[in-house]
Amino acid sequence: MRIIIIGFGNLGRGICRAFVEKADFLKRAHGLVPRVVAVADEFGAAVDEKGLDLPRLLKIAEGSGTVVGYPGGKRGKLALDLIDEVSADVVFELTPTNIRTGEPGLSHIKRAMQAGKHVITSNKGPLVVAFKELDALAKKQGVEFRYSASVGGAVPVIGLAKKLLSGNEISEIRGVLNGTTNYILTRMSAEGLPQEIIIREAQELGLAEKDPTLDIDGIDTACKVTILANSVLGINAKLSDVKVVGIRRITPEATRLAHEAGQMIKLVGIARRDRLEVGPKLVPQGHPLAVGGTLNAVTFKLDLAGEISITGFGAGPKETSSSLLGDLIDIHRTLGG
Amino acid sequence: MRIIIIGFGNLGRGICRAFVEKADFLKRAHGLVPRVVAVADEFGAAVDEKGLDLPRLLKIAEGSGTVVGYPGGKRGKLALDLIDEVSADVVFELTPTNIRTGEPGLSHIKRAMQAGKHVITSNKGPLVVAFKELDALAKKQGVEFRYSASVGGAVPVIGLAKKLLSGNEISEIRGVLNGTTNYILTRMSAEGLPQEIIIREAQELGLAEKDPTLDIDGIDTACKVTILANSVLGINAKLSDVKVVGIRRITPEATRLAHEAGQMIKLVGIARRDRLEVGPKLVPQGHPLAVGGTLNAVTFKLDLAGEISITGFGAGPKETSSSLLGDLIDIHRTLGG
Amino acid sequence: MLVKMVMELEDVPGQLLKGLEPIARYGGNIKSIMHQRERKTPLGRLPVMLIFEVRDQATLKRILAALKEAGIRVTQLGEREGEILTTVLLVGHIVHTDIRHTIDQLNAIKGVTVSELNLAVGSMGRESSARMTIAANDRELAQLAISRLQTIAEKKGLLLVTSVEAI
Amino acid sequence: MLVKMVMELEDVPGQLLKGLEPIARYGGNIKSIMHQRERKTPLGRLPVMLIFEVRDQATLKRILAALKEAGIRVTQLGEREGEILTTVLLVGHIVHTDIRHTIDQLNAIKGVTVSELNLAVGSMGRESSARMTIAANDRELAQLAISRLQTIAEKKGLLLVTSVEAI
Repeated sequence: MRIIIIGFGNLGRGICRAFVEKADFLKRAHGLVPRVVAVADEFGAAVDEKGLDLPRLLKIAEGSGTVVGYPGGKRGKLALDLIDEVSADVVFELTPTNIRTGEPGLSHIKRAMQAGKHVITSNKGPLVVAFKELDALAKKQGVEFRYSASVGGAVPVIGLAKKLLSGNEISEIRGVLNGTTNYILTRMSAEGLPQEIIIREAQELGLAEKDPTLDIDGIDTACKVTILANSVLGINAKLSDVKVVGIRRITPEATRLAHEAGQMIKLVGIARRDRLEVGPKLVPQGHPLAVGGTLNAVTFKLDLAGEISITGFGAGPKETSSSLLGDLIDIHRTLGG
Repeated sequence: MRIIIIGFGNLGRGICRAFVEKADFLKRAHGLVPRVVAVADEFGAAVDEKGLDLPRLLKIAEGSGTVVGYPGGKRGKLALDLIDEVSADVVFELTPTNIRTGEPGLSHIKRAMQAGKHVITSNKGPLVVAFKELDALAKKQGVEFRYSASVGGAVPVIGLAKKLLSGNEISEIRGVLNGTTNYILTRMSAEGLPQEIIIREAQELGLAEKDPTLDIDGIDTACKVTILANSVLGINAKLSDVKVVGIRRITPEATRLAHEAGQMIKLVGIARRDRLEVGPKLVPQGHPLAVGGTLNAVTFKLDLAGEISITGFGAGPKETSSSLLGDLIDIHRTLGG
Repeated sequence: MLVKMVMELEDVPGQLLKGLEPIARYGGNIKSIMHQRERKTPLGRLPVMLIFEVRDQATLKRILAALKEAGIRVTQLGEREGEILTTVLLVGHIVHTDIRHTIDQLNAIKGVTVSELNLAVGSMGRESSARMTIAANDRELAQLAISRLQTIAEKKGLLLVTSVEAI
Repeated sequence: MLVKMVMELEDVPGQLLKGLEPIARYGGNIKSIMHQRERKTPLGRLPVMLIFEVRDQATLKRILAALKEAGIRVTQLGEREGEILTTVLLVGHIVHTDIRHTIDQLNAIKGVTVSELNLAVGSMGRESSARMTIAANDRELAQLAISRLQTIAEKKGLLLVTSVEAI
């Protein structure tokens, strides 16, 4: 399969590392030989229709911060042009998220679909801004559109709902969907430290962004709730439809009071047909959503199966590549290519 | 889709009830119109190539204990002949499990495949006795072979591993896979009652079989470990390869001693390439496998995603129909029929 | 509405099911079952203590009639009032915004009582936290209390943290 | 092998990471981090207490060298012996089969100690249960103790219940 990767940060590099390390496995288990023919970042692109030398590309990108230094690299080459010009089966859109405009991911995805290329993305922005439009465009163009990594990181939340629980009507999805806030709340509860100190340490450990506002204020979780509402519940929901409360006001005393009553405070996203909500909630110990550290957890309420819960790591480039790779294998299977 | 159902106990009736109650949903959401053209039980069969009247069939079967009373019903009709004679797309094999011979399910499944019919089963017997043979036969005949309901009940354990975590190499599967023993251990720990009393009550509540030996002695769990080893890990394992210890010797005092140390005793099945095992294990509270009541839980160890766990109800005709229906929808999607 | 009931069963298989079936039939939600095998009655019967939830008094009457019809002897029956316990947290300037008034507003609902309050006063300039346990006679009243509290919290600028299992 | 270490960091961003990186680089598995912000040193440095696991003494030396090179001051260092605690259950005729002998067999392994034993004697004719806590200096020794115990249990007809997290 010929692949174009747009965006070469942690996730782009992570999936390339997986291609390198798991080449034998992918061929043996799935008959899949991924060939990365072009990679674009904000500075330019590297292209080789015969397939880029990935170990070399990774070394160059890690050294210089861009792929432009790859032999024959094109400084200033625009991703949009690359998508049009390079022949490929699948485009990975892995640029940073902008939840207001969806750009630049939104334009990349549309252009790829218009060019008849399948799209795999982890980018919440385009999904939050234009889910319906992209879904319709993919159908119209007859291409596959996958976004497993956008919710739950390594936890296959969307696939579980759409592929494995397909016989059920889903009445509610509840989840701990943001690893950063879960890490903060877990440490607040365990150590009684104020939020600011834990946030600073989380930043030092690479567990929180430089600007953790989107996490702390519940916006990231609200984006995921919006995506689940659209993709799983089939509601045409917008981010502004989600009632959002973050964790900013949660104090160490509040976590202690909860703990004394056998409860934990978790930032929970809830998607139901009549209500989309994000807010801190009390979760009893032993409850499927009572997961610690950076773990994510999601519970589905179902008419046949009752309740199904799934737990795992919500972030990290290696973990997320599990979802990206799963999408690629699934497209490969679907097309039999 | 034209469907033959072999075996009309709790599960056969459960899936028919789901066909009736969810007819609108299945058509709207999946374009699926299941038409049950024949049902066989141990006494005979009911056949209508235009589709049986399911509410009527259910009423008759619940009243008389057999489908033979359905208009035109054929007393003494053999399932094997039915499979050959009636034109259909899919055969549901839902007869009782025999873990030594796999019969009668094994013959039913083979006959169906030979007749070019897809097979969906919940029956552990044939899978434990002849996994490799059946897998090969399905491939040779070009038919789909699905058995989601055989492990985990409503919890899509096999689908999760094979469809959603496909980019990962799975090094270990651990699970609480038997609801009956989990119910017994949960109540022993909570109430300090001896095993025999709880077993009797579980039998009265319909949570345990009249002969609960296969559950208590860990054989049911070992069957599931064997199926997971074959289907997920790709090992050609037999039931006799599993080292099995049941819960018979677990006393209320043992559960209390565990509880005092923040642990629960769970009957855990473990499948690794180098070891297949079933036995009572100490599980710390808060651990993904520390689920109570009749819940099942499974944890996968994965090279990319780290660890993914899934929890839900492992038994019950309604819950299990979630898996059976999921398999049917997936075949329908795969074939585009 | 929570009901506590002790029934006497003969010590033969099938009896427990016979006693539970009428409760299940009328939508009763069984919370706990306690056999007291060591405390057999002189007639050799087993007392079984049940706690279950039913919609209302009328439903309970139907269940009792069905048990009688099935020949099951009910020896104790108690409606457990105030037994739906809900825990919530409040964060904000709780004392300054008159916690007494907040509690009074809830206690004013018939069948609802604030049964416990734990206050952790924040350090200088910081917000305080409180854990409140609300006892209600049934699920609807508990829900009413929560939504009343939500309104009060919004008015007073407090953050209300409810249970994930609450609607 | 478990190591307890206190390092002093300057109170500026990035310092913690700088201190943790050498540990991670040599495969150290960090078990807990405790900042003690309220206990700044006179020079305004922050003491940070770490507990981490390393393969062996040689690895620890490499980590210490790397920390020194990075300009991190290590103020306390202790190897915590006997710190891998493993809980197991035994079910069977524990006393009759000479529990003292079982314990002695484990204690005979250098670096392994049976640190706790709770015995619940079964009612007449029934099997007894015991919870045993085994302290070992490292993971390998803990594993050795478990497999030794497995052999003893099999010989004595006892059921051994180990942790799901044990190999």
